[in-house]
Amino acid sequence: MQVLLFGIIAEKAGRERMTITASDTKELRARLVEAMPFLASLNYAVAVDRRLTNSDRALNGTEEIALLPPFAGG
Amino acid sequence: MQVLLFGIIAEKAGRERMTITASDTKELRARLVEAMPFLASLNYAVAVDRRLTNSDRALNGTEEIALLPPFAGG
Amino acid sequence: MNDVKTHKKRDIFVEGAIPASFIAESIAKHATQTAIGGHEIFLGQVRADQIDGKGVEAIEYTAYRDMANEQMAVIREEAFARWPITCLHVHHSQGVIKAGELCFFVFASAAHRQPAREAVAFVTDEVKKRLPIFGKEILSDQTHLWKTNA
Amino acid sequence: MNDVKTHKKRDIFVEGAIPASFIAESIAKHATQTAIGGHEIFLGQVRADQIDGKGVEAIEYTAYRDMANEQMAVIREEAFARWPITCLHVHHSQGVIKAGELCFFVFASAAHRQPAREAVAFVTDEVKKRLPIFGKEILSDQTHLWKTNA
Repeated sequence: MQVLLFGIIAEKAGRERMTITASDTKELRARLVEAMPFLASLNYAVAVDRRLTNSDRALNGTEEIALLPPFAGG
Repeated sequence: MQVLLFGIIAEKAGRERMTITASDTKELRARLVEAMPFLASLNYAVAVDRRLTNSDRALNGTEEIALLPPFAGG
Repeated sequence: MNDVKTHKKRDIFVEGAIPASFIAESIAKHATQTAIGGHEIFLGQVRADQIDGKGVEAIEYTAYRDMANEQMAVIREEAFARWPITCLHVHHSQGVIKAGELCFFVFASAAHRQPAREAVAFVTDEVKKRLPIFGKEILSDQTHLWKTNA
Repeated sequence: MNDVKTHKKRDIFVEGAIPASFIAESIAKHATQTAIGGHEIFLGQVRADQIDGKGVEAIEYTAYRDMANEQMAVIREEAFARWPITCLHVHHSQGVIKAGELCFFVFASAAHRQPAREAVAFVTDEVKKRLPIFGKEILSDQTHLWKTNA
């Protein structure tokens, strides 16, 4: 599925989107750290379809995933 | 001494200032009600030299007195 | 009370309504003050209240101008003593202000939003309470009523 | 949720700094709404903070725009449900905003000052907390740091 990268994560990854395959958010997080080891030391949230995920959930592959570093608006 | 009238008091008195002689604020209030009987039924404050008077005080005749109906700024 | 701004003699009164362009100019003047992180503004607008079936068309404001400016200077000093604000600007209309027009402008700036917000709330409330300003509400049948903040 | 305004799809993002003239136009548009008695406004201005002896020259804002607008719609509904406000307008900059320029504009209007004041405080705080907006602080030596609201 499509993963959108923002802020310091996009900067460190050198891109703004990537594709990851995972059947749930737990697997997704593991795959993301494999693809981007620097994530292990960063503070970030995962959004699924534009909502923050608080608990693990299944993914069917059509979701829009986003990795969000700390917010800085205002 | 000079007495400044504002708002509804100026309107009812038909003028914006008058002269009253009084040796303290208690006498002043009595003279004002004599001069403007409608004051008896109005809610107003007395300022001496641009400060609200909370208690009776002597007057030497050089003070600037003002009669202030309820405030409506803002 | 080291801040010279709190002592400068100011006249808060402007003749007639406060134009939106005046507010824009006031905001734009702060662009050089790069220690500012937030501005908070309150604007009072004359409301077309219905009173006994008659609409308020305008308010004619008069003031005991010298006392109002002295009271404002005291409120300013209190605000600067209580909050780390960079600037505070207050303007109030005199004369006839029509419904929909602006009659009151309170503007505080600070490094952070909380002091600016609290200072504007304080100053807005205290101006309404302490400044000898009087308002004649002019109704649609050309009668009038005296407004009070109490 | 009878208020159609709370449901209209809106995009809060503007390219570049928010000009003071835009704020004036926004205020002036409310002159026909004579049920309004007070407007409260918060403006965020980019602050030239000193970080390790280097000054912040600008902040480059980026956002997860769709999610930010969805979150904003939720905050709007919460504000309209909690306070009797007439209007609520929110704008945020994208792109490079220099120190001294305005990047954030929150504007609420109501019959009385208290709801407008509280709604602006709430919306300002919640936007900072809930909207996925990211800020790259560009320093005087052209290095940068990532700003966080935490």
